[in-house]
Amino acid sequence: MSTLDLTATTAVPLTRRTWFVRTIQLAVIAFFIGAWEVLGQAGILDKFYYSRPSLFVPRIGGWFAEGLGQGSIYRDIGITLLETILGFVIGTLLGVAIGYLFARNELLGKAFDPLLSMFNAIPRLVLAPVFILAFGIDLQSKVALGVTLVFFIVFFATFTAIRDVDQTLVDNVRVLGARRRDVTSQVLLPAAFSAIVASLRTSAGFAFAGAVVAEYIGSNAGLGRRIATAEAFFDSTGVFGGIVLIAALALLLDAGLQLAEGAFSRWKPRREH
Amino acid sequence: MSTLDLTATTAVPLTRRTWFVRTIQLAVIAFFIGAWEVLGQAGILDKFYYSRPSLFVPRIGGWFAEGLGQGSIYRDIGITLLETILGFVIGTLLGVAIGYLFARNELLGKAFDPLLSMFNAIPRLVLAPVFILAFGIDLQSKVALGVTLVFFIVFFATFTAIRDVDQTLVDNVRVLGARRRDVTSQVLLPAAFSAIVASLRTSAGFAFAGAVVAEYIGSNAGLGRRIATAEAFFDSTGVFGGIVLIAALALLLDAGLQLAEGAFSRWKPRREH
Amino acid sequence: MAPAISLRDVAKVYRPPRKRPYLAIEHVDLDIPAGRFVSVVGPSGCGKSTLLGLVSGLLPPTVGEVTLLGSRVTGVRTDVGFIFQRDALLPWRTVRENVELPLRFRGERDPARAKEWIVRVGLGPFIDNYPHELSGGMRKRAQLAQSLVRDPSVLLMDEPFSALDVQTRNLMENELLNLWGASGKTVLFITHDLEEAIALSDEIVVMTAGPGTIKARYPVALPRPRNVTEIRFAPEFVALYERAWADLRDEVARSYKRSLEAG
Amino acid sequence: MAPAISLRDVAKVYRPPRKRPYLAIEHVDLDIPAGRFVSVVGPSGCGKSTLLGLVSGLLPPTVGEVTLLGSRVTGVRTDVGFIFQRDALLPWRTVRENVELPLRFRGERDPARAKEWIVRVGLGPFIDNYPHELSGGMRKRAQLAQSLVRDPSVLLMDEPFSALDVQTRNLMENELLNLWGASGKTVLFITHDLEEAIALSDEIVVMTAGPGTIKARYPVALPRPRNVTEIRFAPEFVALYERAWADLRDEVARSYKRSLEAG
Amino acid sequence: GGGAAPAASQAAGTAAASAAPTKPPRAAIKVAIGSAASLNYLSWDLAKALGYFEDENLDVSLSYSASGNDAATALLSGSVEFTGNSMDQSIKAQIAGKPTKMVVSFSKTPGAAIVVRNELKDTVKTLKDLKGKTVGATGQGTGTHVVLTYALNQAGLVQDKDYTFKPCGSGTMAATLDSKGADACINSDPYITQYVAANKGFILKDYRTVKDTTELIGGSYQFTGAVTTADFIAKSPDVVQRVVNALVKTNKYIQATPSKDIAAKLPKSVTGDDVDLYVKTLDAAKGYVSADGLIDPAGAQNVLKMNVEDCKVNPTLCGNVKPDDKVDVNNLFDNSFAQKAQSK
Ligand SMILES: Nc1ncnc2c1ncn2[C@@H]1O[C@H](COP(=O)(O)OP(=O)(O)OP(=O)(O)O)[C@@H](O)[C@H]1O
Ligand SMILES: Nc1ncnc2c1ncn2[C@@H]1O[C@H](COP(=O)(O)OP(=O)(O)OP(=O)(O)O)[C@@H](O)[C@H]1O
Ligand SMILES: [Mg+2]
Ligand SMILES: [Mg+2]
Repeated sequence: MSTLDLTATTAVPLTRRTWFVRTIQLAVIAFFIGAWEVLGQAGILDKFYYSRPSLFVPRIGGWFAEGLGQGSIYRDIGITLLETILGFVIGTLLGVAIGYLFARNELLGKAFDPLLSMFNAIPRLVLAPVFILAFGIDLQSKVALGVTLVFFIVFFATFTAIRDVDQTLVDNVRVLGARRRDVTSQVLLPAAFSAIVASLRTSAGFAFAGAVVAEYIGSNAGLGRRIATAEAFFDSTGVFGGIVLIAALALLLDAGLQLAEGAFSRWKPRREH
Repeated sequence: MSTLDLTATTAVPLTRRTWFVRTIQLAVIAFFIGAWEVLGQAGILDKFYYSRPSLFVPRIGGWFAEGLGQGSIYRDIGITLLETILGFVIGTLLGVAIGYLFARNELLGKAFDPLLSMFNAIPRLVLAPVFILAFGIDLQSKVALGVTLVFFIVFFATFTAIRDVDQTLVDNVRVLGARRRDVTSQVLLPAAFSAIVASLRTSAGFAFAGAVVAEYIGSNAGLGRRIATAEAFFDSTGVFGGIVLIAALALLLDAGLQLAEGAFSRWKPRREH
Repeated sequence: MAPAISLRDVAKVYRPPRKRPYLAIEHVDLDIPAGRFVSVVGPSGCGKSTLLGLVSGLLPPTVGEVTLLGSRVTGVRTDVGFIFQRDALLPWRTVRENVELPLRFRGERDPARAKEWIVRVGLGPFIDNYPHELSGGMRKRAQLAQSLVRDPSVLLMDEPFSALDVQTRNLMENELLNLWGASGKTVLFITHDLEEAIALSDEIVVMTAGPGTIKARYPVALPRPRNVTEIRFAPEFVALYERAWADLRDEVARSYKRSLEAG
Repeated sequence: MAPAISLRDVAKVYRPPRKRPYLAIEHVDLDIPAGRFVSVVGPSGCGKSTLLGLVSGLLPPTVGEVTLLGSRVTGVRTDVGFIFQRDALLPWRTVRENVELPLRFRGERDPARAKEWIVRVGLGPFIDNYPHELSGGMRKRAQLAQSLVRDPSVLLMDEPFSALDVQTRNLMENELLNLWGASGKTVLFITHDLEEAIALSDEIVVMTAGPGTIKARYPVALPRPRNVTEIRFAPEFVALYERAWADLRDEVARSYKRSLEAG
Repeated sequence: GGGAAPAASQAAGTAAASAAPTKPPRAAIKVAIGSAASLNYLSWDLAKALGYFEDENLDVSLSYSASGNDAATALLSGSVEFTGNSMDQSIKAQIAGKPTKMVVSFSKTPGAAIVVRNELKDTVKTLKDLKGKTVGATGQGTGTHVVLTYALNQAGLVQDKDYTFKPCGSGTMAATLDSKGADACINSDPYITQYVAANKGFILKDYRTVKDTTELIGGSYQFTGAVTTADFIAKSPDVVQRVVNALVKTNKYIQATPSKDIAAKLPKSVTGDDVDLYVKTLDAAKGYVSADGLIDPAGAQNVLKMNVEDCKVNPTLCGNVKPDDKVDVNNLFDNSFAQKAQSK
């Protein structure tokens, strides 16, 4: 008869080991960057438009080397991050709150549904003057733009997820004495959590994009401004330098979200096959 | 003892009757438009920026009265709709397909996850030159922009929803002889349907916004162009006329999506409370 | 004394969209005095779960009136313990957290009591497991602990023990009887096991096939305290068993015939 | 002839994240000849469902080897009928569509056969209901029809009748016996009802409390065809019942004691 | 309507007491510049970099808009007190009943040039050769579009009949030309200089230069400058004067200083990372930057004429500007501040 060592770890398949996954992820990114470089060197990607990693990486390095001071990269990053995070947080809170409200109050949800769908289709860029008018040219208007992007993504996801929660779970806790806020915090939000996080992962990206576009429209600092200036000089190296920085920041935010999701998803069954 | 008439319909509560819901929805929209008009008349909303329904409604009427011909409203609507729907359909198909693929193949999903998150954060507007270079200035580049917006919203929603499908359902149909494509069509997609439709409702709006913004950047037809021209002349009535048309079109698309969702959601339990 | 549970000419119609309305139960009149242990048996699909739904306030009656502990039932009642037929544990909470939940809702923190109940249902070693890491019978037992930890004065139990093996079931039945005997709780108990019904109850209610009505009520005159393992050999037990069995047989035959006709 | 189902020194370890690995079953050796009806009984949580998961290929064994119909089990097997302990009907399909599903997977269209099975399990009038519009017992019966409609030669059944009232259960048991008797199917049947196990089976396997192993195997020497309602008064039946009962009692006591110690 | 909010805060008297008695009170000014990195608005950045605003005890914060339109909106809504913008925005604002005035001139030509793809070097030699081609401006109805239409009209070409119009954007111009989405585009600097420097196209007409501009409209073209609202002038003439002082001084500095030295004074966020290219751009700009900041009334008249003329030829360009709209050219600018600044 075989003996069984319960402490053996061989049963965790390679594809679930953290180090293996990280390596693969890095390899994918490295491959992408490498392909970019090679195609750039070979002239297939016109340097005038696409730049090359070997050009924009030193440029980014240069930005950081410049140090602090007026117009420094640290300040640009700080401003863009602030706008992004404010837009993201406010948009998320609003989206979850109103999505929740409308899912719980059927009539309210139905009544406002068409209006929200209409608002969602309005191109935010076109409303730039109205944003400037209502929120001024500074931080607020940029945050507001981000909020309008994040809100709708989170709203629709939350609304649907909460509406579809298994009624038996709700019934059970209600009989067990849950107040309305208990039902929300113990059942509805946890059940909708996955869907909400999925929408947050999309909307985090849109929050960045929104902040950068708003800076593009009117600002004097931030990564969007830096990119706009570079673009004005057809300086694709500067443009991609900025884009890569944004992508890196977004990756950080996304990693944070995934960590939060992971911490909360421990209860989920894992497939063995 | 009471007698019970099973055919009586009084048990369908008022708040679920179609006519009642439609009335309420119209009332909300009417209230919104009315408030706009009143605030405009009262001078609280400056006509110069916000126009007024009583101004832009006749303007829209005028556009339609102009009839066909070069630069007619019909052509503008047609072009914008075409761009939107192409962007929406292609983005949705890609989003669902890749979301599905990555959810089913855990390693693939993990490997490309960071790359996708990074791409999602890139402001599409900044990439306008690259889009034009790769897809030309015409239809394709506008569709491509829409695709990049729609794709990510649908992708993350599909990915999460498919990953979270109840494994017992999958196990059961597999034992019952389901091939891979049966599992997909009979279990995974139906189970993820709600979440996917929620993401479609968001992304339909973004598809419109994307098409309009792309026209804004460079085009000589479409509603975005019409709005940009009006904006260039501080003609807020023209701007809001265009926006209202877009919102109306979006409402149509959204109604279609909701119909599809409704037709497929008949199986769902309805709360009695 | 007013009955703890009372149904007056109650009917329930389900109205599934795009199908004909379905009359699940009708003309149900039932009074259950406080402190009584009543079991409901009936053919599958006759409306037993519907009945519990009405008493707990989770389902509104289409006709008639339901009264619980002296007040009319108009919304969800939190003064009952309800064991659902379906899995109702929160999947994102461990056994411990699930059982502590009702205490937290009342603002109490009493980990010792929760733990005591978990041990009592035999889940001590699995206290930190999530529901999907439990077997079917273990999930049911966790639900039992969750409902009982609050010590409600009325218990509504929908086949609480059907997923348990004979022995574990006996253990749980005895636990329930102890709990009930000591406290004077009112219990409305749904089961498919006639022996279980007789062994536990003061009275057995037999329902007809759908639309469910009350076909017969049999008081159980067996002395208490009872030992559920031994009681099934008492002659009253056998007599009762046979009557209920015959009742049920007629109903099931009727219901099955209807299915064959529909086919 | 090679056995239809064969397990060789099988063990299964669950590895929940952030908890100690849990040994659910170990040292399970079992051969079931083709055409045999074998019931498995054991304390709640002893690993019965795990066992079926291993045989169907839904769970990979940690140690040992499982063989089904002559070939080693390495992935999900579609040549078995599996009735899950949990609800497994597709909620977005009606009863009819759910039962037709396995036929469609094989490229067959045979609405008459699906319908016949639906009527046979007594769901004729509910053929167009969605699962959530059925009672618990009705859902189980729909699952039964879904698994049997394909006429698989091996049946793995995880408490298929525990949600049914006595009479309906008897009807279904007789259906199952007819089906089995006529076809020579191999059946691996999990139940909590010792009487049911004895009445139906050729052999009863008793499992120990977790980690589950095989404690005893009892051949059932009762003549066939059997009528499940009457057989329970045969003396062999009673003798067998008492042996299995005693086995189980020891196991449950052991398992319960463990829970108390953990508490 | 929402008048301009007087954000120019007057500092407390205590600050004035500790400073030199002649020093005016500190004022904060917000400026929206109508284009990112356009040389047309160099004076704002340079004045700030040189500390000329500080000399006037002004706290100036600059922000850059995606278009002149957005900047104009910011001004009219009171979000900012000043813009760097083109005169056609003032015309549109006046028609809309929101009077604004240019107080310093930055450029006296349209500051734009028509570039053509290199592949067409042999076929396109004059404006007439653009017949049948696709020609673009930064956008339909924008200032550059007006200039383009006017120039092509003079060459006998009418939009939609003789050539196809297609927006080229500013940042997207290179891609539009390279992808053959357009054959020629009119655009301003730094785009033009960069594009030509990359050897992708050549300049057909250079309306950055006085020479080509005179050929076009018979004189100067009062294109860009510092613009503020009539309200603000009425409310804070003193602050306006100080702003104008700093800008006029800067204009003079530009004329007197080699491009290389100017570039060295400017922050990277203005010059971009490639300073050499910026110097080249600046060299091209020297020709059209106003030397004294004074607005040329004839040039303003020319702007008006071009917009009105164009409406007759191509009404789709006009939007709210109808051919019979009355625009008083004298209400478009106010030279008094710049004149006063000359003596400083
Ligand atoms: N939402 C619903 N829509 C339509 N019919 C329903 C709905 N819920 C239940 N029914 C029907 O009502 C009847 C009674 O259901 P109920 O669940 O009360 O039965 P039950 O006695 O608990 O059966 P079981 O013993 O099988 O659990 C069933 O015939 C079922 O089909
Ligand atoms: N995913 C899992 N992770 C950890 N432990 C698990 C998991 N699944 C099952 N177990 C454990 O394995 C043991 C056997 O479970 P199984 O479902 O096979 O029991 P069972 O004999 O079918 O019980 P029941 O009669 O109650 O259905 C249980 O103790 C359970 O806690
Ligand atoms: Mg039931
Ligand atoms: Mg089990």
